Amino acid sequence: MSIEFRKEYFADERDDNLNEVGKPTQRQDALGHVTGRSPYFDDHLFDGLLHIRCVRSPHHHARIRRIDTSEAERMPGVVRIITGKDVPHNLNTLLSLLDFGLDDEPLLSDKKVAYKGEPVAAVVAETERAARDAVAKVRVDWEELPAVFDVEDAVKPGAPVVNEVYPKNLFVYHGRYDHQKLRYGDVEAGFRQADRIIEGRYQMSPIEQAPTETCGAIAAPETNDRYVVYTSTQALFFSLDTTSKLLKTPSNRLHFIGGTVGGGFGGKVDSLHEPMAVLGTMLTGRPCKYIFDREEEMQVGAPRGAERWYLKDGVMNDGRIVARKFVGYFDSGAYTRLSSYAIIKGVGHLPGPYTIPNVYADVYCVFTNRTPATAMRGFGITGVDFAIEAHMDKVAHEVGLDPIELRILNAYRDGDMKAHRRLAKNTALIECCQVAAEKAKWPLSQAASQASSLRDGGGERGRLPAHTATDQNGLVSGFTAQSYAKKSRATQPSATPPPQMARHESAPVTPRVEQPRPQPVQPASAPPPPPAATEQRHTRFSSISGLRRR
Amino acid sequence: MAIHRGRGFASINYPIGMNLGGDPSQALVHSNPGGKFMVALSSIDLGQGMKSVTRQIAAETLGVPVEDVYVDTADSDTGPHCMGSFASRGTHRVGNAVIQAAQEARSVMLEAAAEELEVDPADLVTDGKGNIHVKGAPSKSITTAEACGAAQFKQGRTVSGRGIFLIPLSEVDADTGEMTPVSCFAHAALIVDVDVDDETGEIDVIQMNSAYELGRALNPRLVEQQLVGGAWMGMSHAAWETTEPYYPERSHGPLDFNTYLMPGPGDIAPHNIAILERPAPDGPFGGKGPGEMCANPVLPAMVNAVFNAVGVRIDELPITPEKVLRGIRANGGAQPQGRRG
Amino acid sequence: MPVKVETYDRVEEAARALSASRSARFLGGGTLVMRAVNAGDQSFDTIIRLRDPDFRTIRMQGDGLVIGAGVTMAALVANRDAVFLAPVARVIGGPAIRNMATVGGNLFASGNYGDLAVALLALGATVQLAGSGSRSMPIDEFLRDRDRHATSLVQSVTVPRPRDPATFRFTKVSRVKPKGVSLMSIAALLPQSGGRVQGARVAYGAMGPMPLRAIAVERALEGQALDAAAIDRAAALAVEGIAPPTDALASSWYRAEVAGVHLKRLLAGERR
Amino acid sequence: MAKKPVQFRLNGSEKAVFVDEGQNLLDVLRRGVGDLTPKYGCGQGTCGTCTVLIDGEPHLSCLTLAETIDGRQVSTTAGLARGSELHPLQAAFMDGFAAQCGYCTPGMLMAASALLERNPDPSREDIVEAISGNICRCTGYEPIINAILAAAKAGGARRYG
Repeated sequence: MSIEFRKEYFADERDDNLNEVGKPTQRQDALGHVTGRSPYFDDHLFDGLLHIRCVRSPHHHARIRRIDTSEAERMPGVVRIITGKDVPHNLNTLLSLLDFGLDDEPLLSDKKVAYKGEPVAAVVAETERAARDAVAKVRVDWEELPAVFDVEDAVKPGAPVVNEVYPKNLFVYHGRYDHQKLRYGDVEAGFRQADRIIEGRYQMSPIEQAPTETCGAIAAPETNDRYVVYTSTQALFFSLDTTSKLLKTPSNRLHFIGGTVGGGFGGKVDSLHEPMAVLGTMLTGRPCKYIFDREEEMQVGAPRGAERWYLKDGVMNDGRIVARKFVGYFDSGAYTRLSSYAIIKGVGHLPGPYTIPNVYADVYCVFTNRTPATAMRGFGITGVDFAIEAHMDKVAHEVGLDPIELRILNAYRDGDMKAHRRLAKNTALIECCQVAAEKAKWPLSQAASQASSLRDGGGERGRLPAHTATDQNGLVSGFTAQSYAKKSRATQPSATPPPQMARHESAPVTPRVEQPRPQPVQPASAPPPPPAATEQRHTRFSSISGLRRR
Repeated sequence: MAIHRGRGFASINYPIGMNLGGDPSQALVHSNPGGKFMVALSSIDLGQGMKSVTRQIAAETLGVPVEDVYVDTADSDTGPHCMGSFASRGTHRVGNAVIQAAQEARSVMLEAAAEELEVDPADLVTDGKGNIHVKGAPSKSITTAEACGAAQFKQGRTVSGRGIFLIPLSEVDADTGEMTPVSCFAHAALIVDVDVDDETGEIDVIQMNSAYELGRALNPRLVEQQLVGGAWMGMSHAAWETTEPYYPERSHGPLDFNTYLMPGPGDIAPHNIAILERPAPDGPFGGKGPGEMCANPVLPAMVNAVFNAVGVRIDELPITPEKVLRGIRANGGAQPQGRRG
Repeated sequence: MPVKVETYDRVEEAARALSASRSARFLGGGTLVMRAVNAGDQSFDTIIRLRDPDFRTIRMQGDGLVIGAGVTMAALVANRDAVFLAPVARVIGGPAIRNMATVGGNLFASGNYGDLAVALLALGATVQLAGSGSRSMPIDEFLRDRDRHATSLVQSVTVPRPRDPATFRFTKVSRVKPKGVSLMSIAALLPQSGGRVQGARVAYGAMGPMPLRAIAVERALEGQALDAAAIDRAAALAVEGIAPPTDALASSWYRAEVAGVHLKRLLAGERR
Repeated sequence: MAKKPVQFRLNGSEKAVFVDEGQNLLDVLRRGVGDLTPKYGCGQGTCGTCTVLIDGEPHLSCLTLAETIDGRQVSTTAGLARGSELHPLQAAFMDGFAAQCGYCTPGMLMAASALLERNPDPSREDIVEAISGNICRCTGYEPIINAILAAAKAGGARRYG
């Protein structure tokens, strides 16, 4: 293991003469960690703590005919059994806090379950063991339903409806389409122009975040009719606001404490534990803990969802990629959670760090009868980067080019136009390729060794395509969307032009914002108008796309 | 039996932060009368070093020693709003909010010092060691503790500051996907060497060489932590992990760490890392965020290395011995592609 | 149902208590029973505990080694007389597991666990059951009816020590280094007489619901010199009559494909 | 439910508690006597975050029936430092940046301290073996291995200097 800082790169863009930044200062939490004193959520002790365990579906897809809790209620140590009717607002979607997507998931389902492990009741008991014993005594009368597991099966006509809010098993984007589109140039024209077409199919399986600390929360009555919550959340206010919404409780009655978490990797955003723990406390008046055991963390806790990508490249014999088409399927599992947004992030990332004049993507957020997917390290990007880079290797092999040379040849450079219609800046892919090759003693041609992210970009490469082929495939009806972004006063980008590269900084860089929409030299088609700086709209969070089911 | 060595390459970039909802984060900074500063956040430290990197950013901006700063997170009663710790947003978004808050607090501290020294605050500088002095005249000086004490007991000033980072809302165009995805990108290129056993399909990772560009390395040791651990996770994603080993068939899902496979301490390989720092124009001191992207290049580099070793394209992750063996069988044997480098 | 714990000082008492209740489990090192308790296993409500020190001893008896069922993997590794079993015990779990997991418990392990039982099967061990029906039986028989013995208390295992330690070989195939659970394990006892294998016993772990013998392989080796040709013939029969399971670690297909490879390497004395 | 009295030494001091039948040692340490240094990671014996020493040897406290520790010595991370003087392993974990989220750290320290007590000059392989039952999800293990090597060099076996 070795690590070196190659300060000679981009040296004129940095002032390395800082007091504290750049120094190998000890972590603030290191002493707490090595003495075992860092306070994770479960390191807060409460007298009279109650334990919550959930009754979970043994079926992938089933209707609930009846839940019989009578025997469980009589079990020793059982204080309360909670079902869906006890949840004040039993329907939510995580990103509703950003007004993105429709509420589609109950905290405790009382009509049907759409994945194995979905909770339908919760036992609150004096000990964890008592809770587990009572869970075993809750009788649920199930009517099993056909289930669908493959993303491409799920979007076929007649497939079982996983999520009634989205009857085609597809999330709806912008109230208009059953997928997110990317259209840049004319990919079909690009394919006709190419010397060869290279295709591939890539599949990622679901991955568990697997933090060593499982997800959980402890709620307790606080003074003055408030609730204190110790939580392992990765997003304190997501969890607080989700709890506030599900329990119809003003947010200032909730006091959330966290911040010291035993690993997250994206698996602690979903905010399932906090509302349940607070609800338990509301119903019993006592401190309640709700924590996943490892088995639940592995199979019920939301993973990084599976992704399937189809890639098609039009390539010239010299290795230049002139067109790239993606069709992607994100397996969201039974509910939306964050997959809808992973696709937005992923689409903004296409076609990877390369300048390709014609790019096309259709990406679908698909509901299947499996554990809902959520965020994980590399969210929305890891899967498609696997596809892109495995595909680049295939392209290099087929055109007979060195794989690193192929990357450098196609790499994006400062000033290039990207497929999401913003100019590239601050790029460094080429230099990374060169340095990695050098370290591994992988020889590169002189041209590749001398290439630079700072040179040969922009100009023609910085122009929007003369023509972009668009279509209305996948148009949906029955949904509407408002565009808050356009109407919003928002925080207006500063009137000053975007800052140039920060050279020789001597003072800290103040927060600045990217000026959207650089003016193309020759706009091929009229771009949408820039955001108007009028109308105010008051939402607690700002949003890019409100969605309403008609 | 034969063991085949293969070498695979991948390069990636990574968007920092999320492009939904403006991605706001806030920070509050204040000092006590002794010149010790508290940074109040509601951001989460899940091991990535949020408390530590924001502490250094605050110290640098305030111009005080890092020991004089403590980061308190996360308490919803005292810490101002933050979206959360995900999407590589922490260092960038929260760091920027901390800079803004610390700048405001610093300016009050300098005003207090100026009043005590009877000079113009614009002429004052900090030495980062706990002193404030007149530019070019180090003897005309006051400690930060004295300045903060005077502010609170004599002058009636709060040495405090508020900060927020927010990106203007950006529409995503439904028809073209036009958007302002994020504000900056980190980069990486990685070469991995693997050995493939052509009778069992088993893979050993032999070595990794990599270059990561992640804006300014705000703390080189924290960066190292992320990159070393992230490459391990990348290996793990490539060839070990999944909750559904027969996806999309929903069976045989692992329930514990014995059957949810991850590389053990005996599976890790030497990793030689080079770090490049091209400061992000809008990043805190040019920092980006290495936490997520560091795992990404390993996945494709591993499948590309397997192809180089035995001529088998693994297009479905994870790369199990079974998939490799099936590929070798389908090709009628291992087809090494020739050494690189 | 809350769990109750009954503690006994003598094997016979514990055996009696265990056989008297269908809902009792005997606590060895805790790696199986306490895991089940923690998971809220509803199939038992009583834990039987034994404090008899004799239960944890290892002693020589003629050519055999009598290993108390309460002996841990760590104790086995440390015992000079059990040196032939050390390579097996050492690859079971990390140090903490080895300080807890017992020989008796390993006989009841299933799935990707139970490597020691695989070795004991190849070595032709016998299992001693305590209590009124106190008796000894070949491990083959014990494993075949293992579920029926759930209410019996295993007191000890007697293992014939291989005369030449080189005739006993063991390998464990795992996906995680240095310690993972078994994708498969293979143990082979290959006594030779006049340069020919006489009385081969070959056993697999994680290739069925419990450790099992590779009868076809044993037959193919019997009376053969352990040369490349004989090894190839035996390896070709590696999964004859065996239907390996599919689990989180590997499919049935994969196990069947590589069993011969690992067997060949074990017999030929090559290990990667 | 019947409670049983259990008496044991925890990091050198006498403890007496009543435990539930079937209760595991991890729960008793954390909730019974308030030693929060061992962590819950799985309850299955597969992660090592609850590792403690019983009579000097590493055990998984989640799989240890609490009443079986009656009369025995239990050591946890809470007992590693002598006052404010860190154990060499703790110092090495800090210097080596061997902790990120810190949740596996107490278990790792226990596994490592058991190793150094027995083998003051371990090889890399010895260390890999000693921590093979402990899962770390953050570090990639390398910094932990290096920290244990460094602690050994610094005399990590000499517990109290």
